[in-house]
Amino acid sequence: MADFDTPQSRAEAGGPSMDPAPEGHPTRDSHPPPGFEAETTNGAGTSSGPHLAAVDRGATRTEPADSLYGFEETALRRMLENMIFYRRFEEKAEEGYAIGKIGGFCHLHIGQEGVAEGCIAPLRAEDYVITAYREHTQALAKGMDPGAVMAELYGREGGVSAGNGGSMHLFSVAHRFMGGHGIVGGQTALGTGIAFASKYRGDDLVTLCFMGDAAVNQGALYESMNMAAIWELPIIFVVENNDYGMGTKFDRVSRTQIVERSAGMGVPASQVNGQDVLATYRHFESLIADVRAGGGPKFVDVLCYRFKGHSIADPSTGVYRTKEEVEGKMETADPIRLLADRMKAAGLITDEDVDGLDAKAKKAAEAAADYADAQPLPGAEQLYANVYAEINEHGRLFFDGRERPVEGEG
Amino acid sequence: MADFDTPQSRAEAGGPSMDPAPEGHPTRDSHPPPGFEAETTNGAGTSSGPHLAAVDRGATRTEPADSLYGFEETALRRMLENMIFYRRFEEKAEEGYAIGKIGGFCHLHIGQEGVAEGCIAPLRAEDYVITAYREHTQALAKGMDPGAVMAELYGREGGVSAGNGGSMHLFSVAHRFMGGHGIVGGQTALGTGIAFASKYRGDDLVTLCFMGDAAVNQGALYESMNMAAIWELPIIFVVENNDYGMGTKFDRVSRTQIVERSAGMGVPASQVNGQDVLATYRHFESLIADVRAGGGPKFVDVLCYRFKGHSIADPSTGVYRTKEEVEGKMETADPIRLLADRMKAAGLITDEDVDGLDAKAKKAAEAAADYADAQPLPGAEQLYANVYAEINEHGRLFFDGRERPVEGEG
Amino acid sequence: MRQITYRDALAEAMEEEMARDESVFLLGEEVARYDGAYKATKGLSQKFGESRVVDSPISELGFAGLGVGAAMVGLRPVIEFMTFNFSFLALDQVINSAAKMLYMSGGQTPIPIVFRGPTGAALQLSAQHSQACETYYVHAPGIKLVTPATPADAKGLLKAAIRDDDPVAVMEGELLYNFKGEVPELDVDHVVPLGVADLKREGSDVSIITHGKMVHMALQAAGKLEKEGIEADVLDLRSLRPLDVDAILATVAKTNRVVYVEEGWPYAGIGAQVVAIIQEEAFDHLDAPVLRVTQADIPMPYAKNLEQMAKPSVTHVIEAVNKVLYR
Amino acid sequence: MRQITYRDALAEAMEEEMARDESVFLLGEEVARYDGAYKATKGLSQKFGESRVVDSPISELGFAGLGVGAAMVGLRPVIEFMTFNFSFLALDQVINSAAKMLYMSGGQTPIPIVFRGPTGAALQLSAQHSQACETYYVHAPGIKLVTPATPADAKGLLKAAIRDDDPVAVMEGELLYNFKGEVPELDVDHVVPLGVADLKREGSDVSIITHGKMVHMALQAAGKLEKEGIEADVLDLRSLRPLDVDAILATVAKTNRVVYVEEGWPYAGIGAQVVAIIQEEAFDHLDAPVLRVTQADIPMPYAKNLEQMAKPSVTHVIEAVNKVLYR
Ligand SMILES: Cc1ncc(C[n+]2csc(CCOP(=O)(O)OP(=O)(O)O)c2C)c(N)n1
Ligand SMILES: Cc1ncc(C[n+]2csc(CCOP(=O)(O)OP(=O)(O)O)c2C)c(N)n1
Ligand SMILES: [Mg+2]
Ligand SMILES: [Mg+2]
Repeated sequence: MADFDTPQSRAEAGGPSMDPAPEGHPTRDSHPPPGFEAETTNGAGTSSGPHLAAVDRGATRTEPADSLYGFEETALRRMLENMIFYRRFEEKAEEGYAIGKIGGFCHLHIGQEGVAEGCIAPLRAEDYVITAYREHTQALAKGMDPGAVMAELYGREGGVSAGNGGSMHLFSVAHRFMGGHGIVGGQTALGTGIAFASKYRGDDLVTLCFMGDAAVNQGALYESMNMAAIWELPIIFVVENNDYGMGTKFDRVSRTQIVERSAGMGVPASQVNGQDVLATYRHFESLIADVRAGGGPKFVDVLCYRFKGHSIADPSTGVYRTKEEVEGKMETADPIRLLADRMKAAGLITDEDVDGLDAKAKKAAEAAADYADAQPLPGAEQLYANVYAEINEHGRLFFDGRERPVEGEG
Repeated sequence: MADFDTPQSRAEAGGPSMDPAPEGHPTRDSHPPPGFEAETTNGAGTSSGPHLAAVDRGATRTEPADSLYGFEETALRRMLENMIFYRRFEEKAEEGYAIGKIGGFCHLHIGQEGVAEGCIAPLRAEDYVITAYREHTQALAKGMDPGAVMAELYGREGGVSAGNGGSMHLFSVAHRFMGGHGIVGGQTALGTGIAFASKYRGDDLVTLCFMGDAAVNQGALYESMNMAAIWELPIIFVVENNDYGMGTKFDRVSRTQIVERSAGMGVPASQVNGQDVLATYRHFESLIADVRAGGGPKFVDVLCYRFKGHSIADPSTGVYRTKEEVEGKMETADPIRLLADRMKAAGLITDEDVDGLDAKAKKAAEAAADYADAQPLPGAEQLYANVYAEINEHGRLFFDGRERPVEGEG
Repeated sequence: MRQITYRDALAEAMEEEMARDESVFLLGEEVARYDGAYKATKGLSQKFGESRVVDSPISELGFAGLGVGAAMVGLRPVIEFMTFNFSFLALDQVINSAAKMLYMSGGQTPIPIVFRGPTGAALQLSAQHSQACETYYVHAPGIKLVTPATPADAKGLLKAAIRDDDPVAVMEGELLYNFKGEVPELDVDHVVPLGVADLKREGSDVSIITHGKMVHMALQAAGKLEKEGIEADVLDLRSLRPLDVDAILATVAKTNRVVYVEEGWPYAGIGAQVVAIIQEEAFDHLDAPVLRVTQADIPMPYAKNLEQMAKPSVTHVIEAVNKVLYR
Repeated sequence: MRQITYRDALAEAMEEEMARDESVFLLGEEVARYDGAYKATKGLSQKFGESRVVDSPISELGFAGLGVGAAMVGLRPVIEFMTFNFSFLALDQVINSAAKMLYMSGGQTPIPIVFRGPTGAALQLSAQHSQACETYYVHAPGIKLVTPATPADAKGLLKAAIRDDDPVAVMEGELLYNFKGEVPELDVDHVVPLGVADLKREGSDVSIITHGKMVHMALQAAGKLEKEGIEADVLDLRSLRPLDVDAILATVAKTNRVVYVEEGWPYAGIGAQVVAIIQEEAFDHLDAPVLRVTQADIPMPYAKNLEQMAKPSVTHVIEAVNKVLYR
């Protein structure tokens, strides 16, 4: 069977020479790894006393560790195929970064593929997704073209954000993928606004708003959850809880568990093992249905693990976590392997099938990179093109005293 | 017995003609009054499941409605005397505002006197208090000179903030009264920093950080509580919960009760009836001892009620609450009357005694106003005096091109 | 023409635009049941209901961000900051989301949002409630900023701002809300385009350029100067971004002497930018340095006398004019 | 003299000041165990322990406010913003608390705090991570601001900032951290006072005035111009508030022609203020308008080529110099 663990050495290839990213970190951290090896731990509701009603105990589900959760073979295969592709796509991005085709910050989901697949697959195409800067796989899961996503990482004309955004700012309004935002926690208020619009218009769309575990320490989240609660907005706040914000383990910056964080605002909370894509899918399937039916906002602690460094330029281990911890996780909690193993156990797939999917994924990732590389750099006329949606008839909008290239001048 | 209900008409006298405060409000609000007529409801802890440990159940106390909570007569008399003085002092401020001696925004505690007295009296002189802009009585309770406080409201030289701050920014570092802050919620982070300094230095001081109920919707509070929790800072976050933020009843901007708001951060919560100064005193006495002994941060929902408008220029009733509600509260929940009645019932005081205290209070309030009025306006040399603590030897610090009056030039 | 207050002019603008376009909604503290802290949204919640006029919690960062999110998907939010002083809490969403997102997304997410409320000092509100906030909004490309000084401009510019496809800050003045002035009848679609300055008064000796509530002070100063035989052009910029540079250059070419008056602080203020433009683009027209009149470069004090000294005054303007005239 | 990196110079400054004064502590994201995202606090948590070098949650508003609170009672916090881009979230505490409190309290609460971290663009970090933040900090009185361009200034200015009794923002450059330069030996108490500009290069034809990392670009441009026979004064302001106006006026008096170079946006930028001062106080010395070179007035694009075009460049500086020389 294909090896889904990218070697660490490649991860540490680093970026271009004038790299703005942090240097390596000395080793003196030894916190225990997060305890989510247990299968699905969803439904661990929070809150209490006066607001038991707010706790979403309905989401509790107990399935055996090897359950296929009632999925049909084609669905299982599609999820497996998608996750393998996400992995290979991001490995391609790593390569692109190593050879200087991709610049700036570039954050990978490798190890966390189950989250995007499990959370987003149950959505309708018209539903909204908004995320932080670690969002390649969410963009792909929402149906965005891999070539166009890669072209964005390359900063090329055919990129999803026309090359203006880069890895951290993938956008495709056509796919209802509302970015790619770089200020930790900022997207929680934006997502709340998108959900507000759904309520305002009376449509039945759902907004998934992703954030990292470290983002729960931003005040913006509490203001957002409170507004979502009082106005009963159709939004799910999804914490992609990989237990670390850069080099800081969550228990160093919190006295509570993530899943407890929404209690004060009365937003029902639940927890799920994001390394188990099937559990995650089922969990979100029911939450999404609930929200779509007018059930109001939810908050989900999706336990997961990042196999790589914070960004491509960072080593995957360091003072904040040991090599053993990471290797242990890669061994026991790889979302791709977990699904493949279950499908094999159920006789639905063979090692050869997996290799076949993998070969296909590699090819598709290659194709995305080739597409990206074949795209030209953006033209100079783009420099001033999208600063304003409306250039007013009167008055000056730009004050740099430079000549502005216009369309066609390139 | 003296009448502690200031007539509404006086409250609505309004400010100077170019008054920046809001106009009157139409009437179409009819929410029920907050249900805290029941005596002490403290100890109604929050949180749950994984964090039961964080709930401060130790503070629970059940006393009969007419209990004197074991206080000695002199202590009871002092509290009564203080609260009567706060009331008369603020009525003087109202007068000062009506005749244009006080300007800007001026927010009264009338009706809420039990909070300052009950929370602050148990503190040591060296402990810190920091508050929002509605803080006259807290300043007085912390021992600040009434004349100097009134002079600040008047914007005079002898004012506690030298006339620079006004009603919203009373400061006296000597009394460990750290302001008077005007940005809703901003003081929660500042208070956390003061408590951080206590921990850093290893002293055993406690910081009381007051805020209004509407301030719990500011993200700053959650960031602050989280830091207080992880670093176990000696701070008590005190919500002076009068159920309204300007014209907005709390249940319109929250799905939960105040007392639930700290659960997500693991800060133990409790609730107390702030109209009952004795219950409040005992509650804070034990919390303060706990915090001083290293017990970490606390969060307290102090239920209270404001008898006046949001600021002096606002009417006391309007679209957001009925005249009946306010009158009912004045009848049943006046902290001064509640204490006086208990003391009378216990035979500790007569109506004549109360009248005597009241006459004394009126005289003292008068004296404060006289002192303030006798103070000169600040000298012109003060204009540029406290912008910087250090005027650097080199370079320009002020860019207005104006001449700066220096000390003595006035 | 009928005379109405600045406050009512704002309310009319919002009412008309809400009637015209269902995607327009209002959000802010006390805007619905309380009719706004300064009553600029008076009657609107009754007319349009509380789903279109929404009372928010005191969560500036959150509700500004919510507005930007709603704008991302095509709504046209009008966000009221009770005053812009409180919007420092929201500045991340204003700059990092509203101003930059259209660009970051390669043009996919226009943000047609309005942030409105009073800027600058009223009377004795002390340092935290008395700040002119223009610089913080205008520095970043991607935002537009207007500062109506009269009821007619309050209505016309707010309407233009709501219709504009970009984030527009509309900075009003607490002390202007009661100010009355002529505003076209209700059956006229009175829109004042962004980027057009208004020459409030003509004179050939000196140009007083200004914006916002300082327009009235400039006019007062010009009136006094007239008695001394000095005729001033008074140019109200009205819109700071887009900025009517042509109008600025025209008045400079005419008078060759300029004073800029603003209520905010000097360092990197609006005046600094206007001076930089003038000296660069009308260098040979200047007969004297451009002088700036601003508030004292200090946090605003509370005491009545100190506040008065700290604020720019007619006397300051006249002194500056005398200086540029070398009198 | 020994050569060390800008990064190590910062670390030395903090180490020395922490050793000297127990009330100095460091607080920010990743400053302790991770040694800082850019390693400016390398080794300090090991040396001083995690009670004096404190890893914070990602709560910019909260920890900036916490720092101000600690300063109110006499500690001397050094707050690291991982970059100043994130400090928009904290701006309320910077402006409304740190800058104004001493004044509001009538002089009772000096706030001896330092906010430090990188400002401006690095390489391809896109719009939200590439903003020069000087204007937002310098506009408000009550704050001071320095922008070291060299290792020696990084050390000397940071030390001065820590010792200063007021809030001081120290804005560094992501692309400067690896930059090496001479710094006096460890046994020298190397402090660079606030408010003193540094004339980096002398020439009598034109003055290039600048600050922060643009100093290096200005020097490069001056080198090229020299080959064409043009001699430039290059003045590094180093400190933007207090500002060394004397040094500015001196170079203007010498060359009569000025270009201001900054990496931020033009509208109400630092250059605008410097231009306003020059034209007001050295009007008769100017033989040409002062020109400003800034980044393009747009959010920073990601694409390598676009980013390059957007940033100010040596070519832009030379063009501007040629213009003020009417060549
Ligand atoms: C407001 C803000 N502060 C700091 C940063 C720098 N930063 C970028 S990612 C990050 C860690 C975030 O961790 P987490 O939320 O757990 O997401 P993850 O990277 O693990 O997916 C930090 C501190 C930022 N982008 N925005
Ligand atoms: C950040 C901010 N937003 C808005 C305001 C305007 N404002 C002043 S007081 C107030 C209501 C606060 O209510 P609460 O916290 O309950 O305190 P109370 O006035 O009842 O004591 C508002 C909205 C402000 N000062 N700061
Ligand atoms: Mg994380
Ligand atoms: Mg209240």
